Parts: sequence; C-alpha cells; structure tokens
Amino acid sequence: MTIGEIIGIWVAAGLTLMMFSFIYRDNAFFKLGEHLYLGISVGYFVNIQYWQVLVPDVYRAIKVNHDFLALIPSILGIFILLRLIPSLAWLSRMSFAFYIGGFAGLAIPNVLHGYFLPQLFETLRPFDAGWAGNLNQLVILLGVFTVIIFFFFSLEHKNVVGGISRVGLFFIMVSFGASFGYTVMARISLLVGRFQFLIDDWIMGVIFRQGG
Amino acid sequence: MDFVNTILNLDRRVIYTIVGLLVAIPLIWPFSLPVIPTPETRGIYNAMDALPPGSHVMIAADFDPASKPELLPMLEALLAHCFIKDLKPHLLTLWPSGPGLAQQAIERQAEKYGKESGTDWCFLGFRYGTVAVILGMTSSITDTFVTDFYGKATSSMPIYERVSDIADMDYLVDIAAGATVEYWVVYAAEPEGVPMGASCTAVSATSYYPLLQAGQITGLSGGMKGTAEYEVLLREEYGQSFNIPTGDATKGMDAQSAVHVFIVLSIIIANICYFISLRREREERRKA
Amino acid sequence: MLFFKRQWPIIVAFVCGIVMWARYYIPTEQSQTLQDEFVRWARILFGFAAMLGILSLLHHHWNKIKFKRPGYGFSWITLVAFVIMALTGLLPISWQWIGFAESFRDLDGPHMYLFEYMFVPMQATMFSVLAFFIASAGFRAFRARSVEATALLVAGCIIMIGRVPVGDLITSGWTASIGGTDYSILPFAQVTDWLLNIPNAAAQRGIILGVILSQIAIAVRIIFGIERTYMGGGD
Amino acid sequence: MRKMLLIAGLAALAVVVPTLAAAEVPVPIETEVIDVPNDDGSALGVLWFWDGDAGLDIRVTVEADVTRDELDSYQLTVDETDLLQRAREELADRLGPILPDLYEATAQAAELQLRLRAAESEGNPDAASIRQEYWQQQRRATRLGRQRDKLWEWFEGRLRRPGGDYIFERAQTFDYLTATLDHSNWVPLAEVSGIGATLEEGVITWSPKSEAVERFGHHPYEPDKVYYAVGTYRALNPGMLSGSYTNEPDEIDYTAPRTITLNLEQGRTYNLRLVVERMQMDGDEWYTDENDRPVVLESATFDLGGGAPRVNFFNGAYFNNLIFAVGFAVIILIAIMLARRNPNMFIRRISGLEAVDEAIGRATEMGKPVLYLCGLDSLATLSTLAAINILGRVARRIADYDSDLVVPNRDPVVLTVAQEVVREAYIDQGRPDAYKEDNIFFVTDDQFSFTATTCAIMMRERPAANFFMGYYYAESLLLAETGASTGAIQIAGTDALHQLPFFITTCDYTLIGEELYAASAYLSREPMLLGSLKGQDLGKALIMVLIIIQTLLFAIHAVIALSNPGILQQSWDWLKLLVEPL
Repeated sequence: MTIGEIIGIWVAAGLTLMMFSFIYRDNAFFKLGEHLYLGISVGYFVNIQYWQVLVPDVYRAIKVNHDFLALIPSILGIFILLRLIPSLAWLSRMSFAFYIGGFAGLAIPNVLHGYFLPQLFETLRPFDAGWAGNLNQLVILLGVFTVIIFFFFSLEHKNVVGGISRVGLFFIMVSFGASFGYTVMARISLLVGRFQFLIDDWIMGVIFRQGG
Repeated sequence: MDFVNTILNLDRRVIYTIVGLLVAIPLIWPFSLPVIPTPETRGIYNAMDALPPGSHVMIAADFDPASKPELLPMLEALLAHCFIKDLKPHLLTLWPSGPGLAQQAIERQAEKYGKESGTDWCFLGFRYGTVAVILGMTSSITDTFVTDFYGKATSSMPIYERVSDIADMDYLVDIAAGATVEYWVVYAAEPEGVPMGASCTAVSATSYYPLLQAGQITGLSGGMKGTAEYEVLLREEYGQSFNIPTGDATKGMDAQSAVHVFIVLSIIIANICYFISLRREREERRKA
Repeated sequence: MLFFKRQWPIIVAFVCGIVMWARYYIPTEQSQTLQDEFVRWARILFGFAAMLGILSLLHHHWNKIKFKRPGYGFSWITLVAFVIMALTGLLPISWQWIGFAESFRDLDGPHMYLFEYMFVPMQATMFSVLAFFIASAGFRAFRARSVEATALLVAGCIIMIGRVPVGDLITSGWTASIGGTDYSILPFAQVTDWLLNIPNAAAQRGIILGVILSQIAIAVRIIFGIERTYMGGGD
Repeated sequence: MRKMLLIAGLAALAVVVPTLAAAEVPVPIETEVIDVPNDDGSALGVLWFWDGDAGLDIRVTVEADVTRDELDSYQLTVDETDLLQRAREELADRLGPILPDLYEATAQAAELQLRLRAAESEGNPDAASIRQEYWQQQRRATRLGRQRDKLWEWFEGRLRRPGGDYIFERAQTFDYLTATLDHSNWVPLAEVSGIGATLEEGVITWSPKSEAVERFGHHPYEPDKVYYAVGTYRALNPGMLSGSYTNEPDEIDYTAPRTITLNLEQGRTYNLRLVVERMQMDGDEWYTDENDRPVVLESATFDLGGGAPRVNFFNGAYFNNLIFAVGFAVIILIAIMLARRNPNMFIRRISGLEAVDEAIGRATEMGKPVLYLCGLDSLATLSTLAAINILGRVARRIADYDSDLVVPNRDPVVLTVAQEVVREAYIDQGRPDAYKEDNIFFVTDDQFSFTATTCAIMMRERPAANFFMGYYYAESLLLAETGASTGAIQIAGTDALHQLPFFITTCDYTLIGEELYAASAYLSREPMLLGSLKGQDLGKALIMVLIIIQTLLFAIHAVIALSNPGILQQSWDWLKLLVEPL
C-alpha cells in the first residue's frame, strides 16, 4: 500500500465519520462535510461536462468533422446560461421551448409503444397459464382495475365504487409495503457498505495493516 | 416506568448503538448465511450465460457512489461474467457522476482477465441527455459516442466493425439507481427488439415488476441481495476455474439480515406496546 | 419584442413537438436523420442546461460570501473544493512531480484520487445515515394506525424477512408433511415472490397506466402551449 | 389499413427456375422478392418455402447482382486524390518517428503486465519494482498514443468535408468495392434484419432471436409466412480476396478492416438469387477443415427475380399507436376547452381534504400553531404547484380560526409565492391583521440542514398539525417521524412514490400520487388542471372498459367453452389489432 493510499483512506474514513455525526445532530462537522462534498461534486461535474460534452460534441464536431451545424445548439446552449442575467433571461425560453417541445413530441408515441401498449397487451392477454396461473392472472386483472378506479376522479367513492376503490387501495398498500421493505433494505445496504469500508479498509487494512 | 413505556420512550441512542453493533459484528465475525438465488436474478444470469462467445452486451452503469455498495459489485460481476464467457461489453453511463466508478470497475476486471480496450470491450463514458443519448444510439453508437471515455475515436475501433447500433447488441443490462430502466425499455429494448435485464437499487425494485411480468425485461436484480445472488451464481459455476473471491455484496448479507430481523422485531414489539398503552388510556378514561 | 418573448417560444415548442411526434410514423431515411439531428442538438443543450445548475450554485455561494450571510464560511469551503477539483482535471500539466500519474484520466491521477477518497465516501455516507433513522422510526413512529397502514407494515415486514438469507434459514426447518410431501409452514420466500409478482405488479401496473396518461397529458399541454411553466416567470 | 400497405409493398413474384439442380439439395417450391413494408426503403424482403424441413446441414445465402454503376458514388475526383495523397504522405512523415517507439512501449508494457501478474500471484518480492517498470512503459505508451491520436485527428480534419463525407473512407470503399466486383458481381447480402444474423467469410447464418421472427413481419396474404429482410452487402478487403491480407498496421498506423458494409441503393433494381448448399456435418455442427472453414458437399443456385427497395411514407405497424396518441390528445384538449367554459366540472371529494379542517380545528382548540411544508422541489415541479394551491385553502381556514400558520421554505421562489398566497387568503377572509409575514420564511437550500431546522421547529413549538405536501426525498422519514413523536395530527400528500410508504405509516392521512393533483384541481378550479384530469379520467375509463370486456369474455369462455372453444381466440384476435405493440 502506498503512502498516497494510506492518506487517502484516512481522509475518506474521517469524512465518513464527519457525515455520520449528523446522527447525533446537525453540527458544524456535518455542515463542513456537506459543503466540501458540494464543492468536490461540482468540480467533478465541470470536468465531465468539459471532457465528455464540450470536447467530443462541440470542439471535435467543428474542428475535426467540420460540422458547423453544431454551432446552433451551442448558441442555444449559451442562451440557457443567460437565464442567470435577468434582463436576458427570456432568451433561454427559446432553447427550453426547443428541447422541451421536441421531447414532448418524442415522448407521446414512444411511451405508448414502449410502455403503455405492452402493459395493456399483457393485462388483456387471454389466460393460458394453467389453474394457478389463471388465478394469478385474475388477481392481476382485479388489481389493475381496482387501482385505476381508486385514481378515477369522476365518480364519488360511495357504495359499490367505494368498495372497489378500497380494494384498489389495499393493492396499493401491499405494493407500498413491498417498496417500504425494499427501501429499508437499500438504506441498510448503504450502511453495510460504509461499515465494510471502515472495518476492512481502514481499521483492518490501515490501522492493523492486515491483508491487502 | 414499566416495560411498555420504556419501549415507547426508548432513547434514540440505544437504537443507534444496537444497529451499529448489528452491522459491525457480522462483518468482523461472519456467520455466512447461505444466499439462495431468486428466479428474478437468474433471469439475467441465464440470459447472459446463454449468449454465444463474441456476442455484444451493452451495460449501462447509471448509478453514482450513493448506491456503490448495492450496484458496483453487480457491475463487476457482470463484467467478470462477460470476460469469462468472451462476451464483448460496451459500458456507458447516463449519470454524470457515474464514469468514475465504472472506470474503476472495468479497468480492474479487464486487467484481471487480460482483455483489450477497443477490441474486447469499450468504455464509452458519459454524455448528457439520457433519452437523447439512448435514441442516438438506436441509430448509431459511434455517432453518439464519437470518442470513448479515453478520448479515442470509436469509429476506428475493431469492436465497432460488426456492430453499429443498439439493434446489433445481443443483450442490454441497465444497472440503475434512478428511473433510467424505463427509458431503456421505452426507447431501446422495445423498439429495437433487444432482450434486456435490469439491476436496480432496492428502493426502485418494486416498480419494475410489471415489466418483468410482461416479459419486457428478462430478469431483475434488486439491491444488494440481487447483487449477492448474482455473485453467488457466478461463483458456483466459474469460481473454481477463474479464482473469483467472495463478493462484497455476499459478505454484507449477514449484517443485512441481522438488521432486518432487528427492525421487524422492533416494529412488532413497538406496535404491541402501542396497543397496550392505547387500551390502558381507554381504561383510564373510563375510570375517570 | 414582446412577440419574441411570449409567442415565439410557444410556436417553437409546437413546431418541434408536432414534427418529432409525426416523424415517428414516417419511416424514411430523412425522417430518421431529422430525429438524429434533433437528438444530437438536445444532447448539447442538456450539457449547457447542466452547466446552468453548476453556475447558479456557484453564484449562490459567491453571493453568500459577498454579503457575509450567516454561514458564509462554509461557502468558502465549497468554492475552494470546487476550484481544486476542477483544476486537477482540467489543467493540461503533468502531475508526476507530486507522485501522481501523468494525466487525470489515469486511475492514480489527482482528480480520480480526490474522486475516490472524498467524493465517493461522502456521497455514499450521506444516505447510509438514514439506516439509523429507519431503525429508530421503527420503534417510534411505524404504527398500525389504520387498516391500510397495517397492510403496508405487514407486507413490508414479510419482504424484509423474505428478501434476505435469514428468511430462507428460519423457515427451512419448519415443514409439515401432507401426503408425503413436505410443505413449508412459513414459506417466506414463496410468499414474498408471490406478493412481488402478483399484487405488487398489479398495483404498479395500475399506477403506471395512470402515470403514462398524465405524461401524455403534460406532453400535449406543452405542445399546444397550454402548459408554460417551463418558460419561467416574467414577461 | 395495415394489410393495404403490405399489398402495396408487394413488388414482384417470381417463378422458381433452378439453374443447377442437384438431387441432394432441397429445392425451394415457391419464392418471392418483395419490398419490405413500413421501412425506410433500404431493404428487400426475400421469402421462400421448402417442402418440409431443410435440415441443419443446409446453408442458405441470398446474393444480389451488384452492377458497376454502384461505384460511381465513391469515385474520387483528381483534386481529392491529390489531397488524400499529400495528407497521407505528411501523416506518414510525422508519424514515422513516433510509431516504432509506440509499438515497442506497448509490447513491453504488455510483457511486463504478464510478468507482474505472475510475480504477484507467486508473492515474488520483485513485484514492486516490476510494477514500477510496468507503469513507466504504460505511461510512455499512453503519451505516444496521445501524440498519434492528435495526428490522426489532424488528418481526419483535413480530409473530412462538411456533411460528414470523409475522403479517406470513400477512397477505401472504392478500392474494396472494385476488388469485390472484379471477383464476382454476385455479392452476398448481409445482415438479416430482426434475426440474429452473423456473417463469416461472406456467408450469412441466422438464428431467430426470441420472437423476432414473429415480430418482424408477415406475408401479406399468408400471415404464417415470414420473410427475411436484406438491406446491406459487404465489400471485401482486396487483400483478403487475393490472399495477401494481414492484420498489420501500415505506414500510417492503419489496420485495414476486413469488410465494409454498404447499403442497397433506394429505387435501384437488384436481381437476387438463392444459394443453397449442403455442408459436411460433424455431429450437430458443420464440419470445418484445417483452415477452420466449413466444407460444401453440394450446392445449387436459384434465381429469385428482381426487386427494388422502395421508400414508404407511413409505418403501418404503428397504426394503433397513432390512434391512441391522437385519441388521447384530442380528448385532453377537448376536456381542457370544456373546463374553460365550465369550471364546475365534477371531481369526487378527496377525503384527505376533509381531514384538513379537522386538523385545523384541533390546532385552534389547543391554541397551537399549524406547520405547512410545500416540499423540497422548485416551483417547476407539479406537486409544488399543487402544494401551493392547497396552502391557499389551509390559510383561509386558519384565518377563520385565529391560529398561527408556520411555513418554512427551501426555495426562495416558492417562498415568495407562498407569502403571496397566504396574504391573499387572510385578506379574503377579512383578517389582514392576523397575517404574520415572519411565519413564512426561508430556511436554507440544503436538504439535510433544512430538515434539521424544520425538525427543531417541530420539537420546540410542538404544532398541533403538520402538513407535508409537495415533493420529498429521503428526508420524508425524518420529518414525519419527528412530527409523529410530538403527537401532532399529520397530513401528507406527495407523488414521490418511494417516500409514500413512510408517510402512510407515520401520518394520519396521506394523499397518494394523483390524489394530490386532484385535490389541487378541486380547490383551484384551474381549467388546465381540471380539464387534463378529466381527460385522463376518460383514458382510464377506456382501459377499464377494455378490462371489463376481456373479463366478460373470459367468463363467457368459461361457460360456453365446450360448445365454441374458438370464441375467446376470435375476440382476442380482434382486440389484439388494437393493443399489440408491433
């Protein structure tokens, strides 16, 4: 292990503990870490921006490929940055209108084809999966129907409709429960990951110098 | 104060300490619970394993360090699988903070299996635009990523001699910490007819089950558990011959299990106490 | 002038929207080129839009320092960290003199060093802190207040146990023999699978169909100039 | 409609003329060449049938008669040839001194890497010094490589014309194509679209990807027939044809590719033929000789006739997509128009909104403040706008009751709008005196500090009711848990699906997803929101009707399945036209 790596791991461990100090309460160490993180991440994004966008898409397109059309989006891009100057902010609308409008147009047929139709197709397909499969398919049909009823705002939730929407709510709750369980899992995984770093890399690897 | 009130007013610090210990202890003294792969994860593994050597696989590493423990080992396992099976991975990321981790992963695996950039694999790097990038690649990969991450022109790479766009890929995998799976399905996998697998953080796993149900993705790996399952599948089959060490996600499963059990028990106990105290209140009110 | 400020963007959005929509149904090469070119332009625009976020953040912190608002000391840290991180990657100089690799692109260059030992640990820790809070909320706030909350909590607990190895372990021993076949009494793994694949998928599908409809509604509103929030305020 | 297009796409029908009949090779009984429907005019569809199964040992290749006219578009002018020549020479001059060093450094680095790996696995103490050496060579190679890339960039910049025409590539294509046509004008067509096709040594082998055949297209009259689309052919490396091909880089460090892929030209008529070969087998695989090539035992060619790839102006496969897209758009626009005329369109009661009054009432009783959050996103987010709309209503009720309303903000723009809305509400209720601007304030824009401050307010002031409306991230849990521990009535509303579970378990009432928008439309009566909500409802009604129809058919099927088993299939065939994504 090089000196650089050892210093790096100490720094990383220190920063990890700094961020953990938020558990106790919001404090100066945490704020320090948060602001440091902000600066580092913005510095990192600037690099990504430069090397992965400006160089290949603008510089290379014009210098190497002689593709002068790339100048137009670059000018529109500069318009976007003018949003920071209040008197010229209106210029940015042109750029936003261009891409937000265009993507709205792209989205309609693509979302229908890639998501809406396949899901609808799968919901409506005839059952042919044997006894248990058909039962499951029925449950899915029921679930989709009742959930849509729950989010249907043109009917009062009374009597039959109320009952159906309550079934829908129950489906939603089971699904949210699943997502709840999974979210808990995710957060704990992150904690486990941090502890793996602290224990394996820092305490065992650097302080006790065991393993590699 | 009796038990019920003690539980209901338990100090936060006690709980924090228990959680900290439950994570730390299994990491220091592991008890190696068996990880049994689910059909969802097998869906990705089997699809990858069935590809003939020389097939092209596109892997999108759409995550950042915030989900490193969940997804980075998955990326490494997938890349290792590719290199073991002689598949050609095309790695890219749609997340601006993604390239750093992806670079580490692919360079580590490529070095281990002795694979060449530009011939056996390609790390395309990052471009802004998510949907714009995917749509661009459905028409041409080398026009969308004119250069790879290292600034080398992609059009002159041998790996792009036979493939030009996403339709030429044999499999797609999105390793996603956000909503990119949707975009990959809508703009790439469905219209181009390329089979796809999704690996996501546990937070968003539930929202992709309809896609799995409808066969729009062949498999789904959710969070660190899914990753651990993939590691286990890979190790079971190739661990001996390729000297694959136990993965980080597999190692973390003991701690994960311990904390889960604790949280579930705590919810149950706290709710029981809550109902007891509710009843007591009601009784007291009746007396008064 | 007012025309360019108000009507012009709406016309642009309408034309772009309708063209990109209609071209989907036209399979000619020119139509594909049109989309490719739009997509390439949009990619460059996205790059600049991302820069806007960066600039406004720096602007915010600069102002904080300039007007000495509370906590402006922390803003110095942000700015200094930014400058160091940016320069390590952008400066075309050799870093070998302080023991790094020559270029920032190499894994042992200074830029990736900062990335690995500062950016990664801090971002990874940020959300892992929540694990502690979830555990404490389990004691203090997750209550079965209503039928719905109960359903949610029960499903959540089943998933939490069923989706980790311990779920398989604690139920593997408990089996009942019916007609010679061993059935698991508490088949957590199977129940979990069923919950996720059937009721969960059904609910998510219902939600997705609704969400897609609202996405289409918003897209239609944008194309026809009814939704104008993207334009920001002002005249 | 789709059928019509397919018929229009039918180009030619050819009768099979076996030119070289051999007994062992299966003879296609019927063949056709058609223009591929719904494409951009780049491909021809080829269709043929065997009498039975052709067998694993049969190799089929589609070949096209490519004429020399095709060369015209790649021909270089004299000036261009001259320019290319000069650029090449200059590049060779400048690269000359770099290349040997670069190759040497790369080779050494590769060798050192192997040694390093060996040393590391043996635990050899020299590993550190080898690593040092390896990195040195690696860096040298990287540096030289960068110099080379720079020179290549310069070269490309000189030879590329605006519009993407690259003289170097064009010259190469010309050479390749000339050599290929000198060899034979019958060129194998590569790339069988939609089907996993591989080309090895000018021969296509295909294996249908899952469902790809089914999805790709069908014969216009007989839907079971599948055609193979062929749109490109490959020009081969002249060296490969003469047998002198090597993979070595030339004097300008360029490794010539083995093949170049070219497209069939739109509108030009090509004559096609089918080459059918019987291969020598080795078990289930083709037997390969010492040069790794399969051995052909018998072969025969069959003329397929001619066809020209033609451009289509409408993709018939997307007809159902168009119906849905236009249908939804029209419904939404009409609904918004109607809502402009009549803003009192019916929307069901949202039960969460009734809980709002109850919560405010309780706060007044206890003489405690009410806390309201508009979420953590900016004003551009839909849920933030919805939260502001609901804030107006809450402020109005509070003005009636005379308790305090506390609104911490994360976004300065949201702050000003929130102040405006609350002030208006107090004025509307005739209580401008009760409005306290200090209670609606900016906290900080960073996520966790905002959360910490807001939690501190909850602990200190102990509001009787907390409202969490708008968009939330991971902090939802912290906010809602702290609120619950103070014993406040909590009402949440968000479309952040991943945060909803935490709100549902910790709050007394939660507006789920679209309910938040509906509540906002219900209160604001803004035509855009109201109309679009109504339009979406109609869309949902359509989905529900389809589900009901399908369920009824299932029921009918279950009852009368015995008498008429085909009924479900028939109805499904009909419905499939509408919903199947092609």
